[in-house]
Amino acid sequence: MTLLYFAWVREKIGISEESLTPPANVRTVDDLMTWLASRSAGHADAFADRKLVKAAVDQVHVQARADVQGAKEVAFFPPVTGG
Amino acid sequence: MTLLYFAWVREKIGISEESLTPPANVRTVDDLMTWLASRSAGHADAFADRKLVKAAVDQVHVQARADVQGAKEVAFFPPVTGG
Amino acid sequence: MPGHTGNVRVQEAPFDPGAEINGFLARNPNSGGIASFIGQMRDFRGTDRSGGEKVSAMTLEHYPGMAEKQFEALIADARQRWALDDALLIHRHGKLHPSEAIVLVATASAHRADALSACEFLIDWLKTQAPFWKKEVSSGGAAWVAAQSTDEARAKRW
Amino acid sequence: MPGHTGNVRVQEAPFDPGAEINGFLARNPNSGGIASFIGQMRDFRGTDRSGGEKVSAMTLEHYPGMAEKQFEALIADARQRWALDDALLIHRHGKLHPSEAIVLVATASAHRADALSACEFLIDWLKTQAPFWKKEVSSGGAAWVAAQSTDEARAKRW
Repeated sequence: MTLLYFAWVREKIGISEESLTPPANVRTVDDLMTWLASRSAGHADAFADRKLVKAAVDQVHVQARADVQGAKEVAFFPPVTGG
Repeated sequence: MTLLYFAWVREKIGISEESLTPPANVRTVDDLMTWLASRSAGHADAFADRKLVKAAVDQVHVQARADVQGAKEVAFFPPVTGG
Repeated sequence: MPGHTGNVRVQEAPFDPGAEINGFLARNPNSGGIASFIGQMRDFRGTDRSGGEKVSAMTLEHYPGMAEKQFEALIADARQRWALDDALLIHRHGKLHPSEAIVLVATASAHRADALSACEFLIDWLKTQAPFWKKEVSSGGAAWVAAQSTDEARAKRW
Repeated sequence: MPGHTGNVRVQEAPFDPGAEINGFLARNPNSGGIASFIGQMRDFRGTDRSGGEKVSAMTLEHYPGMAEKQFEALIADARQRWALDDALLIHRHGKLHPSEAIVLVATASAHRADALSACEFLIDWLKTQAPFWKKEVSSGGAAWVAAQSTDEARAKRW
């Protein structure tokens, strides 16, 4: 699974992209955030307040309860501010 | 008083502008239409269906009951179709 | 103060919509949002839509003096209702050819909602208040365009 | 069929809003109404509004691939809701300077109401759905711009 991080999520984690294989018990976006938060101080910082972090699975916006099993690309980022 | 006519009102009357002094009993736009309609076949034709004719007194849109006494310029025209 | 000169133009000559919008952007460098509406004469020559005659040209009659005055009044009204930095209204008169711009409305604001609403308000009211009359020339002759009741209804929403 | 090529561009290079609008007009000669919205980076250098630091530059981070996909989805949604002849979305990324255009939305329709509503819908939804993040650089340092709850509320209206 490719993990992508943008804006301050990227800055806190310290990298923009990583390739990981989450354990089988990681089923949802929320599970994935819990698991990622355990991987480094930067990850923990980025996911400290999950209400501030949005997610996209295979380039489609999703809620925290969305399934990530079988996903190729999961992205985490703050609320968007384009336009 | 300067009378101005636009679009098919102008075409029916046959002139775009005339200078007239209405009698004292012409108080409103509606009175003015009645008086003008008596002046020629073209005028009568233009004001045959008054619901179709709009008016402006001194370049401000007005209703048929509006006062024309003291007006310098009164214009008659169909509903506008610009833009 | 920006926005109080050159806000209204009624002209016979064609104008370049993109150049006008760029000029409007340049004179409003502090406005985050610029909304615009362009009305153009549809080109019916090549693609005859839904029956009817092909319109080859159009004449726009107008009431000189009142047209400009009405535009100024509409802009003043829009400024009362929304936080506008600037507004621009350009309207052609005389003979028009297919694909030429007839009207341009542009509004500038720090807030996009204000720019968008004011732009819509101006074109809606212009359609029912600005003293212009379209006559279409087709192979079947020339005919005055009838006013649309939907225009009246849209303007009344504001 | 018009409108199905070149509807979405996400680019680092500056673009010329007026030239883009003229190109959009040229490719839609049968559309009577063209609505557009331009978001530009406000020039805070000369006129420091309402306190805060002067913003000298901005960086727009984006999610390549998803950005284009999201724009295509928004246009497809707009086409379902309104009678659109065409739509165009251009969005910058990377480093921006004051008074440069960030985003352009343009819509074309035979009916001005459809063009205006679709334009507003697209910019409203783009603000809450398009994966872009603004970082402002001022004399006080660099800071990510916070999302506005009013944007979320505006988008939900549709």
